[in-house]
Amino acid sequence: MNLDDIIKETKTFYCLECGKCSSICPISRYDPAYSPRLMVEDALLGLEDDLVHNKELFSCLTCGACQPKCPSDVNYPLFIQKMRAIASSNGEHGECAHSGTIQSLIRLMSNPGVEQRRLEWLSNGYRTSDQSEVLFWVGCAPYFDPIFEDLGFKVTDIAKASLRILNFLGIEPMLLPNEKCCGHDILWTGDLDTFKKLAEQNAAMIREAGVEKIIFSCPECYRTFKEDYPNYVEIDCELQHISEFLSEAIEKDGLRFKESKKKVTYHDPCRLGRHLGVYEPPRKVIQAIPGIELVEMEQSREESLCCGTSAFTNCDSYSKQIRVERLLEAKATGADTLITTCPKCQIHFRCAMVNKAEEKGPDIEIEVMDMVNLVANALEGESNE
Amino acid sequence: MLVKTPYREAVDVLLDEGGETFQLCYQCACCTGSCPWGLVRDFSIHKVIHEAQLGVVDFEDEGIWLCAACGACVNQCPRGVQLIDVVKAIRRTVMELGVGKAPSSLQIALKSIAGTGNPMGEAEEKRADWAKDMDVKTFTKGTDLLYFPCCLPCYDPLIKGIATATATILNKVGVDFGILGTNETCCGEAVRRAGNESLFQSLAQKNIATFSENGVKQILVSSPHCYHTFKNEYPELGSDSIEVIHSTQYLLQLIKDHKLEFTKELHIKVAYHDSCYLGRHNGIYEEPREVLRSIPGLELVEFPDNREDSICCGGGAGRLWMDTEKGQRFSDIKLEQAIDLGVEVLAVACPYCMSMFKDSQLTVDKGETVVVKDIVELVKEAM
Amino acid sequence: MNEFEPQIIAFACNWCTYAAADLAGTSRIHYAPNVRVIRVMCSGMVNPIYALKAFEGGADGVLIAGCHYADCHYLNGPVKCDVMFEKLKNLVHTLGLEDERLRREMISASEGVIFARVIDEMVEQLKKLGPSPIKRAREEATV
Amino acid sequence: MNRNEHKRIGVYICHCGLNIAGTVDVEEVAEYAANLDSVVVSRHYRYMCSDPGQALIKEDIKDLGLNRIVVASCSPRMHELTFRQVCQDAGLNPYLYEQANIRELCSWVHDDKNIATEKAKDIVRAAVRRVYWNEPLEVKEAPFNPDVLVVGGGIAGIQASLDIANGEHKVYLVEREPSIGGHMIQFDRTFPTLDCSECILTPKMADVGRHPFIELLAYSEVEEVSGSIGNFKVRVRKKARHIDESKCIGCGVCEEKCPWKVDSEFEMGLAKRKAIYIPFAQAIPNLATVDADHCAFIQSGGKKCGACMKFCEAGAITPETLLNQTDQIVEFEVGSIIVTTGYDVFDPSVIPRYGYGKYDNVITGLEFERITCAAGPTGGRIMLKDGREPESVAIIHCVGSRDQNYHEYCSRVCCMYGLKYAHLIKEFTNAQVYEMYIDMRCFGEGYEEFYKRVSKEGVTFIRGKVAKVTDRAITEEEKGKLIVLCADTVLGSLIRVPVDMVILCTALEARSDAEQVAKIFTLNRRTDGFFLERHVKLDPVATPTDGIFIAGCCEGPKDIPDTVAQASAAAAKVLSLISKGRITLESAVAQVDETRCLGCGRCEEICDFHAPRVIHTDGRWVSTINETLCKGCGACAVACPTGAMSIRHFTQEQIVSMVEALTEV
Repeated sequence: MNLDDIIKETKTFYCLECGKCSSICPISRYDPAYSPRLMVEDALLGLEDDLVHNKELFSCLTCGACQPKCPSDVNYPLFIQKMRAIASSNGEHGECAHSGTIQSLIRLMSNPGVEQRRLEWLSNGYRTSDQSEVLFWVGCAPYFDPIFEDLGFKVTDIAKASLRILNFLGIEPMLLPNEKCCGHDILWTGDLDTFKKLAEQNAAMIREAGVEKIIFSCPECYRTFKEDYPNYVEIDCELQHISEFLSEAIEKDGLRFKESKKKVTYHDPCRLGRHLGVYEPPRKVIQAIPGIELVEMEQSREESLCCGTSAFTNCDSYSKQIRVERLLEAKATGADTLITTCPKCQIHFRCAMVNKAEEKGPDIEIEVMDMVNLVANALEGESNE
Repeated sequence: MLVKTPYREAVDVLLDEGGETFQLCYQCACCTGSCPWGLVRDFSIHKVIHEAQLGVVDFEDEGIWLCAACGACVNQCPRGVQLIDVVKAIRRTVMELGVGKAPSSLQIALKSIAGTGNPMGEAEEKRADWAKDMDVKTFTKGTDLLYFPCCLPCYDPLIKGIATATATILNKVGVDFGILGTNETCCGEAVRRAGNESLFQSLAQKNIATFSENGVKQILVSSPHCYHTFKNEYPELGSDSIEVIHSTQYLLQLIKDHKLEFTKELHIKVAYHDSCYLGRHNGIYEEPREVLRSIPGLELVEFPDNREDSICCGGGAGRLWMDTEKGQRFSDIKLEQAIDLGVEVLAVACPYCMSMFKDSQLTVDKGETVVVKDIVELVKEAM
Repeated sequence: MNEFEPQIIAFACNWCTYAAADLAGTSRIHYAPNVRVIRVMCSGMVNPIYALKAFEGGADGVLIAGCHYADCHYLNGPVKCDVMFEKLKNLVHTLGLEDERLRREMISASEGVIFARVIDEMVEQLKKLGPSPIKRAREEATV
Repeated sequence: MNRNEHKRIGVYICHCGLNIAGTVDVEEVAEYAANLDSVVVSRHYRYMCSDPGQALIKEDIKDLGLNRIVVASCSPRMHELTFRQVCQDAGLNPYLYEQANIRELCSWVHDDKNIATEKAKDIVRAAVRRVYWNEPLEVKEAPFNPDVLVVGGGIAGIQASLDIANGEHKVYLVEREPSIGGHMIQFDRTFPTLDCSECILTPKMADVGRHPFIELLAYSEVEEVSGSIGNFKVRVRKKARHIDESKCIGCGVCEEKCPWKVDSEFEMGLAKRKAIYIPFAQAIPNLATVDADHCAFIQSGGKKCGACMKFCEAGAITPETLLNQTDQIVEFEVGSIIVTTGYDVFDPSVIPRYGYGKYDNVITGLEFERITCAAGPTGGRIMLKDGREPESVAIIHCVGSRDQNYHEYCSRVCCMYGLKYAHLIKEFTNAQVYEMYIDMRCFGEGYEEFYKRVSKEGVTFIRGKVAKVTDRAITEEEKGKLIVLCADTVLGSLIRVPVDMVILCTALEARSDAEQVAKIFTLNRRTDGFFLERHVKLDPVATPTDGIFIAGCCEGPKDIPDTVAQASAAAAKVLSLISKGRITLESAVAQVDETRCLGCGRCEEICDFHAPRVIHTDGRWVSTINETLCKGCGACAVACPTGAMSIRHFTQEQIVSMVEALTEV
């Protein structure tokens, strides 16, 4: 795909250069060198080379904040996704956080020879089945646990909580022992080949499994399956984020929770919110827990501020400032806990709070928790974890 | 003057036989200085070591049969020379390569062991006779504790007391134990030190096999020699992990757990003789003393040289079976010291020591005034 | 098909293990030729990505070797390396690679013999394991 | 870095005579290298390190405009600096050079030519790929603080301090005891010349006391050292003497009047001192010190005694000084440090066989030194505990030395001081003297001659390690004596020697607090506990920590001549640093990309040298590196989550480029 196709597909040529995007863009707010408008302009001027080698190309959070504001509905995130593909084929990969460990793991996973041991976190307390019609998509948690051990939480706890909930509702889901990364981060850093390999292998395994429904606890996997896989592979089963699944369960099956006194605020992950328009289900679930008071942050739903990084690339002082802003916003609500539905948002928030230096920054300490953990702790007859 | 020339081949042989540490020796002779033979005759073990270094060991010389493996020298050696192993290597060379000749008394004992599994050449089927009129069952799978008496208590009427006393105590306390009886054979510790490696190997393998067939987990031994070889040598030969306990350790545990209560007081003055294989070889100095002290009324006194410095009875490494001429027996010295201490009882914790002292009693004058008893016998009396 | 020759990437700390490798050289101690040494200043400098990159490239084994705790030129490098290595081991394990493919050693400047022995041992083990799954899959893809 | 810079790489394969060419087909490797990306020229030559070899590179750099150089030869640990210099001479930044080790890592450890050649190609390929990413680094310098800290006021510390101070450089000499002098001032005479220790040492001590360039901090201990070569920060605790140092004239009246007696450390407990005391007559500084634990006035909170105050005419002792004087903290900065903390004497009571502590007349060498000293507790009379003169004395060598149960090493001085004792006993008594030794080690100037002299004086030498000292007599003449039992290896028979006095030639061992000291000064210790020199042969007084040196017995047992030589050597090392006046900083150190930094402080936490610091600049918290502190170990770069932190010359790009070069199929 070349620049012109991208311009067509993402309707970039409609751009009026009004600059609304740049004015709303959280990166631009802190990094004067970055402007979506100028990127688009370069594209329209056909300055492919400048674009490809512009490191700011990888600064974009693809959070989509600009999209709703765009009078001509330019799909800027997609524009970036495609441009990065070109960039990466030109040897540009952006500044990968964590030394690129995560991208490397994904590439390794994409190798068909790799047979993982990714379910060792699964203790016998949880009921799963190979016959189930429901597949629970674990995501990269087993790899995140060691990488983010210093953040004071286990990402696999999100998967565990999800399983507790499903089991509680009498569902014994299937887990893929050799589930491979959905490819989200590699797609958004432009490595299409690896992405295709992953998509194909996952699709094959899912077909093999013959399930009817896949439940996700990670919005990025969810988005990737919904929006990106169809361009490469065919997966015909129902896809659901666990928040959607739960709000259904509350409505239809009258799922009820025990009381837990807490004042919380909810952070919309970009993938779940702006990318897929899932705003209400998580809120409904949270509010279904008696005793919980949900307060909104100043910027929420369509206006929600991104957690500051995506695809583990160009994590820098600007993204830190965004996180600080978001966490201060959360504290401003007077909530005790910041609830999110995305493991990566939680990782980025917790990471922002790490402060081992003598010279301390602003106080941004607040409890961060995934919705499923909140819910799992409120399950009737289950002891709190 | 006799001129000697270093002989590399001989050195290599001794290295192969496992004497390698002689190479570390820097001839300070503190081994000779601490050797008990110094009390009774000329014997320069450091010379033997140096001869090994040069490969000019005189394999004909009786000297190489003197060492009783008491370990006094090893304990002090500043260079970590394992003198006992060096002597063992020399003796092996004699036995295996037939250079020189082992003392006939030793050869006889070894033959008996090879034939009947015990040094006295008594019949194998008699091995369990000591327990005939006692209620002692044969060890079978599932029995908690194996009691392994050692050859002497099994056959020697003078020493049988150790076995019977042990069995009596175990019964009184109500321990689930058994013996292998005719299936058991000499542990081979002394055989090995005496230089007959092949015989030791076959004995060891036989015992190891018997142990694992019967699923032995715990062995109670009366002899520090069995203790040493079971604990430190059998594992290298592939025995399963078995807990080895010496009677004195076991008794102390029983006392501490209040499983064993004393009912009588023994108003006697007792001196305890540290067995080399319990003490220097395995660092067990206090358990026997604690057991003795816990016996009501008993007064424990110490030999002038005790614990690390204790003088050997002279019965180790096959010396038990070799003749030691009068005036050169360590056990005589030790017994005389006991008499000087004015004790009624000389307490031991080793069948070999007991055997040596019982012999000395016959020759040392006033020897009969002191009774030689194993600690288990004293404990039994006080129960 | 001739015998499989494993490919080992070794990260060696400048002060100890690399010096040990030099010593093995100066004392002409022969060992398996399958290792390629990359010199780092300290084992605590080795980033997990280096090993992962090696595996990506199809290396059959990775060795990370540095000073013993007491000898570190930078006081605590080995301790830091241990921490990193735990993480790395965990990741490689989850990926399903055999644990033997990743090895941590402490080899001091005087231990040329040990360096040679470690390499030979590792080559032996890897020959038993066969090529890394990554390499295998790649080869299958090409044929 | 400038990605668009056009890389022009030159590769040079060294034959090293046949060392490499014997097993590696150097021509083939050279041809192979020629075809690698960005390689402009690839040559092979017999000896690259030779002048013509070096010239070859220089010419190519000039003629072909090379901007990256790779030499495939021996280990970089051998010649990296040589070839970096070559680049520099040719106007190329030395860090644009990379060495491929195809000798130690290849030709010397393989014999199959094909295999070796293939391996060599890989190694060269990796080096070429890496050098592509190498970046020029500037060589930085920092000013060097000429002041010096010397720790320990024994002969080593005294010598080093004087050598440096005489060059008119400021020296802080810190001594933990009330007076300098160390062990040497406790000695009576010194072997082999027998000149009295006091006579030769006290003048030096006096020099230290009044030297305008020496600031003496006695009765003080170094608590913390931070910083690095050229700029150390030092914190010293000056312990309270409970007297006014400015007023005390050291007249000693207070000590006379003080009624409270305590064992004298200086006299090895063979005599008493008072609760307020001057350790010995020629103490420097000559000041009284109050032993608070034994001072009745202090213990009673000012209710009891106070004799010293009444009699102190100088008014140096007041209730204020006694009750309220506290330790004070002194802080200063130096550029270099010499550690001369000395040794402890081995405690022979851990060898019960020798009866030390059990028999009155079994004594250690140091105790005997005090006994023979004219100024000592017996006024120099060699006597037994009961005051009798000994008729016979045994001197036992290697007590705690050359013995794997205690110390495996030889203490190096015992043979000679043992001989010295023998001589003194012969000179001042009629006693028969026996030396029980294993080997006589008399290696120094005049030592062997002294051995001969002592033999002539009729001392009996018995070769054998003593097995036991006992008082159990078996013959009449043994009664009431100590019997020394050992085997005479020469006679090949046991010997029992009845004597009145046994002197144990006790080992020298590392200070009991060597571990803490090592921590404070970031020193390493050998397995024997002494401090480790940077190189045992070629750098014996330097330590792994730049700017910190060691001398004397803290580095290992040695006699006075060696100690003094080492002290002067350390002083010379320091003086050369001072005269240069600048320090070259490690160039391959950490660097921070501020835009990528989160200011999380993980780097700050993991660094043992306090090089990274998070600071607050224009609204962001970002890390910065103090390059004088950074050693370039790279731990921070691993800890950094974003990659903002990297190590110059060992960047992820550079290392990964090698991994890729080596693994690509």
